[in-house]
Amino acid sequence: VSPSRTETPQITDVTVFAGSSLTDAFARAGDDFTKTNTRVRFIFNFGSSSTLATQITNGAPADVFASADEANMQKVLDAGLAKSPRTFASNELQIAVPTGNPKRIAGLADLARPDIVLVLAAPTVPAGKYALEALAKAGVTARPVSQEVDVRAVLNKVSLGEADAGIVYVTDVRSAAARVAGVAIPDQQQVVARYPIAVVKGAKDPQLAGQFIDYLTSPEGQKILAGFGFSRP
Amino acid sequence: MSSERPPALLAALAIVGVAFFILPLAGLLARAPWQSALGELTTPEALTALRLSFVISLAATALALLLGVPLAWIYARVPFRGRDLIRALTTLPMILPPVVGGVALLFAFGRRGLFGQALDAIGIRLPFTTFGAILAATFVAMPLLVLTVEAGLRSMDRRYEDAARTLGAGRWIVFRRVTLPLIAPSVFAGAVLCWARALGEFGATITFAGNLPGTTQTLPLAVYIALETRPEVAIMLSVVLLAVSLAILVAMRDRYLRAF
Amino acid sequence: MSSERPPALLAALAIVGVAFFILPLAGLLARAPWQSALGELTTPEALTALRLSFVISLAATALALLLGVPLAWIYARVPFRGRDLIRALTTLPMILPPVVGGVALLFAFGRRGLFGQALDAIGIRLPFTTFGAILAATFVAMPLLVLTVEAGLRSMDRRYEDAARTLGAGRWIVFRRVTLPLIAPSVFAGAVLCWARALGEFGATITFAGNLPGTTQTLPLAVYIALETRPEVAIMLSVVLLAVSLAILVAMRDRYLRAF
Amino acid sequence: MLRAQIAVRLGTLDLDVAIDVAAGEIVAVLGPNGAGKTTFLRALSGLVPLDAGRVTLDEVVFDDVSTGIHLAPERRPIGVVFQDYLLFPHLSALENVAFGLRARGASTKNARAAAESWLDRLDLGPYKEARPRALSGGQAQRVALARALATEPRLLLLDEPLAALDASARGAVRRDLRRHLASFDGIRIVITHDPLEAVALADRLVILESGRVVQTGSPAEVTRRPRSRYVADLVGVNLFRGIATAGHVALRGGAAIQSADGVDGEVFATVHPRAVALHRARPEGSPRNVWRGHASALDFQGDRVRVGIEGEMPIVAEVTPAAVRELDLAEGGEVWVSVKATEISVYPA
Amino acid sequence: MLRAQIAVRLGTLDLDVAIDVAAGEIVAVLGPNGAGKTTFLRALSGLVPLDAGRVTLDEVVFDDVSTGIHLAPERRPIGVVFQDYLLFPHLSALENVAFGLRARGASTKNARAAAESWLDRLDLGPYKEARPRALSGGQAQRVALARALATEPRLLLLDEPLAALDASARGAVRRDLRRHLASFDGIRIVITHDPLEAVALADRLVILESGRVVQTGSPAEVTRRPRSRYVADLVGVNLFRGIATAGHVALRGGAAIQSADGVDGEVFATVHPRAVALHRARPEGSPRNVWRGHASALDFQGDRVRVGIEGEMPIVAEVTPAAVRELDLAEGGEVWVSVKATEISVYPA
Ligand SMILES: Nc1ncnc2c1ncn2[C@@H]1O[C@H](COP(=O)(O)OP(=O)(O)OP(=O)(O)O)[C@@H](O)[C@H]1O
Ligand SMILES: Nc1ncnc2c1ncn2[C@@H]1O[C@H](COP(=O)(O)OP(=O)(O)OP(=O)(O)O)[C@@H](O)[C@H]1O
Ligand SMILES: [Mg+2]
Ligand SMILES: [Mg+2]
Repeated sequence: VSPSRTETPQITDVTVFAGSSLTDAFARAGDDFTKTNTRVRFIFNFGSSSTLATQITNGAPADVFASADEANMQKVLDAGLAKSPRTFASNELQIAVPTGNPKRIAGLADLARPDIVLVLAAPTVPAGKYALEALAKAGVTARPVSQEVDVRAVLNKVSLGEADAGIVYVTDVRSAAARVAGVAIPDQQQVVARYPIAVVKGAKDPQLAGQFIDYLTSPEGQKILAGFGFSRP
Repeated sequence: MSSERPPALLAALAIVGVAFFILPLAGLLARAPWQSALGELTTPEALTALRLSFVISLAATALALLLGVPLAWIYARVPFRGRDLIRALTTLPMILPPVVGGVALLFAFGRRGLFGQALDAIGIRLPFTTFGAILAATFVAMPLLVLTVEAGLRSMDRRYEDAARTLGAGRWIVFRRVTLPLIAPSVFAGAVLCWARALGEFGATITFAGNLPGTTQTLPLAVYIALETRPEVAIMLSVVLLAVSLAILVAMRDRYLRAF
Repeated sequence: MSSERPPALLAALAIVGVAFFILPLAGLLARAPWQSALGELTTPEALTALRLSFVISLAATALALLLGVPLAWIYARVPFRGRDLIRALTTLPMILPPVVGGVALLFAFGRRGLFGQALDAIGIRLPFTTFGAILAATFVAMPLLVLTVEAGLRSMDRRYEDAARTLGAGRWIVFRRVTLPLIAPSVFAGAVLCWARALGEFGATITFAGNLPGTTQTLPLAVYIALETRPEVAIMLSVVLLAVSLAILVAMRDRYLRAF
Repeated sequence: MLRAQIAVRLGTLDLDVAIDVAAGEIVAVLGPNGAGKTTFLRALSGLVPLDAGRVTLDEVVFDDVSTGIHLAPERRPIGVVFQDYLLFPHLSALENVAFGLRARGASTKNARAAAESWLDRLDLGPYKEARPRALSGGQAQRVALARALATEPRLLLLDEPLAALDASARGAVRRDLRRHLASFDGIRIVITHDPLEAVALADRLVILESGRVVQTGSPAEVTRRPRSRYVADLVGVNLFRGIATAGHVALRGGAAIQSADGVDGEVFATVHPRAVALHRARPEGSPRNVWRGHASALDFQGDRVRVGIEGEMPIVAEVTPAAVRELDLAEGGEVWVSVKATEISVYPA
Repeated sequence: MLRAQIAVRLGTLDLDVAIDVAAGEIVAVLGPNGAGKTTFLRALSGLVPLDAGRVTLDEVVFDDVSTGIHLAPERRPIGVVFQDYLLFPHLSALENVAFGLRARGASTKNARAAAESWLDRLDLGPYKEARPRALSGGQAQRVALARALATEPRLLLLDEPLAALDASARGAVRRDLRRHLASFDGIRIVITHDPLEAVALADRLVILESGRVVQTGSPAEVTRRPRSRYVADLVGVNLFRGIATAGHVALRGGAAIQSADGVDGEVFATVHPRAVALHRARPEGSPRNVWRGHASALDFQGDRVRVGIEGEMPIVAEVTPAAVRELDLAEGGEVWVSVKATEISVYPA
């Protein structure tokens, strides 16, 4: 350590493992947080929530874990590597259609039309499971041509015109607004995904990590998240 | 002559090399949840995915052999302007992140693709079909075959081809009866590499062909999806994939790799 | 002798082969959002990722050469019990879906892994370091080199080695001054394949080494993350990756592929 | 009838050869290492492109650089035995021999039968199924010969086809070759280093040196009147060059000899080593050419010894081992040399 | 001193050879194709493992199967010229020759200098930088020779080292080899098919047939008393085997001949073709051996013709072309044969 380092205020690294759908929102939130906490530098490790959970249970040096679903957070809790997670955001479903909605899809019921090429996420991934629940609530039996591995793949198929419709999160439609349009799903058919966050055991500065979680759930944090399409917890 | 004691340094490096491969595989086996997840493996879905994996990877290898061996021959034998560029282009699908490769395939052969629009017009759709999955696997795996075969062609003694021609063999007979047998070890190595890559292929397939059980859901896709929610099942599926592949690789032995 | 007119069938197949590679790449270029996303490419993050990609892929290739060439030599030359099995094991990392490969690496070299615990005890941590990313790339890419080099070794005329030994050259000199130069085209082809695969590597890296900008975030990882929210940036990043790789591949030309 | 005008540049070689070969003729091509013999043969086969020239066989144009005609090697009715055999390593001896027949459209069965009979004829019966790797050098060469003969070519090109054959097989194979020649009117061009072979096998010799034909003619002509040091060495005679005036030949080196032949002007002169007599003291009597020298090299060849003599006129003498003992010859020892004028043959250069 | 007992089985070959070679001796190994000569040489080099036997050179044990000793080829002080040269294709001629010196620890500079002088000595000056691909067959063989000689081995193994050399170079290289031999006491074993070469070069001949030594001795001994058809063919004499009783030799085929030699029991009998006289009618006078036959093959060899005679006692005669004309000899024609008893040499089998 060079002597000059001691003159500037000590910088603390906070390593945040977060689901990749949070990439842009957390980058913005991190910037905002460091405006008031200049001693903090964020290191983000974005990836699929399951990869992150596997990394953490195998000893990865994470301070904070923000999962895009509750199951992967549960794995970390089960391994005794985190306690008392807090839900800091939630997400709702929307039907994604190509810009201009050429097939004139108005709601879930249209997804059963034979002229519609429909893609969903696989039933084992959260978005797919929620989509099936929503379709069930609407009493619709749909036949997807593909059960995509994740929401992004669903969105890709729609934005490239390979599929006429897919069921994704509101945040996804928002981030791809240039290429797809969203068709809202009414509240009675809606399914809500929850995003839990927790401090990981062994964090270098658990207090600072906790402050970031507090910030996310604070009004300022929620405002930034809302800007990317997330709903309140 | 056929057996040899290796130089010590070589042997030491080789042992490190083997260990580097074996340790992770051992880790996988050690941590695999044998009891709890064994039941998942014999589900019809897993078996279908396994079968589909082999169908698709073998078909991709066949297609790569059909197109790739001629391509390698041209690269090795016919000097033409821009050959270096074209050869380099052929290597790029390996460098392209597979998911982007899938996007590129959609741009070319998708419903709105450069070439796909024409196909769509005559009622041929490639995405979301088994054939689409084969194309995706071929796209990422064929470069391996092309480069390996080209190296083989370049290091063979071409005077055997001269001798064959003075015996009245036209180019095609020379190719089939002299060139191909002489580079058999390289073709075989290239085919194994290509098959292995196609078998493990996932990113381009999911993007171009989607993931529909029984049609395009290969075992790596099933693994990937399982990883999301039930990693222990994913690991067990991978172990199955490895076990079957291992059996095949061992069965083939070094029969075709053997020189004369 | 060096130039040749190809048989018609070969030429036709080769053209289909080239088209199959070029169409998707053309699609990618045609649809790339040149204007809107151009600015994203010169961000420090993108440049860092690009640089890191080359550092990691080249280091992985060097490591693969160091360990893989000896391994190939042993496979080709030293018959021992279980050789077929070990060779097959070496091929498996290609078949393993890369994400599972990353998990396997964590099981082996992670802080709680079979071997990683010992490493951790002496203060060496591999996951989430650049060296870890190199290891992940080597793990998936080295099999390509091993198999290609083995094929080269098997098709070379071993009597040149005999001749060298009667001239007083020990095994090591024979290896370095006769064997290696004679199989240079195969070694080169294997290294190119290995480098390309390492450059495109993504699944094992993100799992084993994480996605830390400046340390382990290679361009493919940046592409993956960008695909989530800004696909046009992802595509532009891929195009940059391709352009740079293409330049390198063309620059190397077929110099080292050339036979004597 | 083969008419070949061939010009090829390759590395340090500048080959420029024109020869015509009549139907049924056997031509032996001789020349020092690197003269371009193999390259000439590859050019005839169509494996090396011509820089200039024209090759036709019985009205069929093989090559014509001026009109851009180039017949592919596989369409030429030729058979080639390569200097290093080039047997296909992945095929058995039998399959190697059958290859040409198969390539020219014979059924597998017929091709195999014909190949078997060729192998039997060349005493290779037990090696039919052997791979080239498991053949000895001579066996490989015989398989290569069978392979080239099997397609019954109109033009057979042999690059030292008997070099690796053992002495007993060589005679038999040579007779076979001759017999085979008699049975049809194909042309054979044989490259060989063995002058005996050339003389025994060929109707005509072509001597190639540094890419040029320096002499051509029947074996007897070439043997009698060598026109270059290489040919003289080949034939085993002493060759001199000089200017003759009424039997007196002024040699290039400065010495002079007397001959009984009456040729004037630029001439070659040859002396057979047997005609060179050696003496311990200056000999008296009839020989017109007498001079002194030093024995420089003694080469024992069975019942004869070749003695190189250095001096104002270097020459090789052939004497019996007994004579060597009598003369007490040793390398460097002084010796008197005499040659009768009638033993010196002189002809225009 | 080399002591070699070698037993190797390889494919159809069953090699079992024991020879001792004294320091400084040159041994020529002759034998038909496939006799096992190359395999013998590879076994001496350590490239083929022995099934049984022991090889020592000057007290150094190369191989001893009973005690499991096997000295690696690179640790044997040997030089080998391979039948197909095996020049390293990626190295220039110069680098090929320097290879052995470098491998044995010489500096690059010294190795290159020594290699250059070897290449110059073998007239390869202009081809120093040429790759083997760009060398002619004979040039390649000379480079191989230089490569093997350059390391100054104690045991030099040459597999037909002069086969591809042209007639003029051959004499020079042969002399060089001999000279080089004189300069140190290494052992040379030369495989050759050329009996002249063997006689000129070697102190002792070893005749190998089907993996066994059938005869060994000085060139003169072997030439005078061949003990197998192969050797007889090599030397160019007629060989018969039979049982002698007081000058009467009952041959195996049923015929009989009279000889002047007084050996009894199982014998070989030889007749030089020159000693075989041919006649149009039954000859009168002294010859004790007279019989009738048919001319089966005429082989023109320069100024002599070899005529094969079929009949109750097949024999080869050597006559002048003039005699052929006089006798009006044609293949199949009837002819009378006579051999003087004094021309038949008989010795114990
Ligand atoms: N690797 C091998 N596998 C099987 N058989 C072999 C092998 N090497 C040699 N042989 C057999 O051993 C016999 C002797 O071969 P070798 O090369 O020693 O003969 P040679 O005396 O050198 O003949 P040539 O004069 O024709 O060169 C041959 O019949 C050959 O088929
Ligand atoms: N591919 C090539 N590249 C460069 N030079 C070559 C090539 N082929 C042959 N040469 C040169 O041409 C010359 C003649 O070669 P060629 O093989 O025709 O000789 P040759 O008369 O057959 O000799 P030999 O009796 O030794 O076989 C040689 O000096 C050789 O170096
Ligand atoms: Mg030649
Ligand atoms: Mg041999």
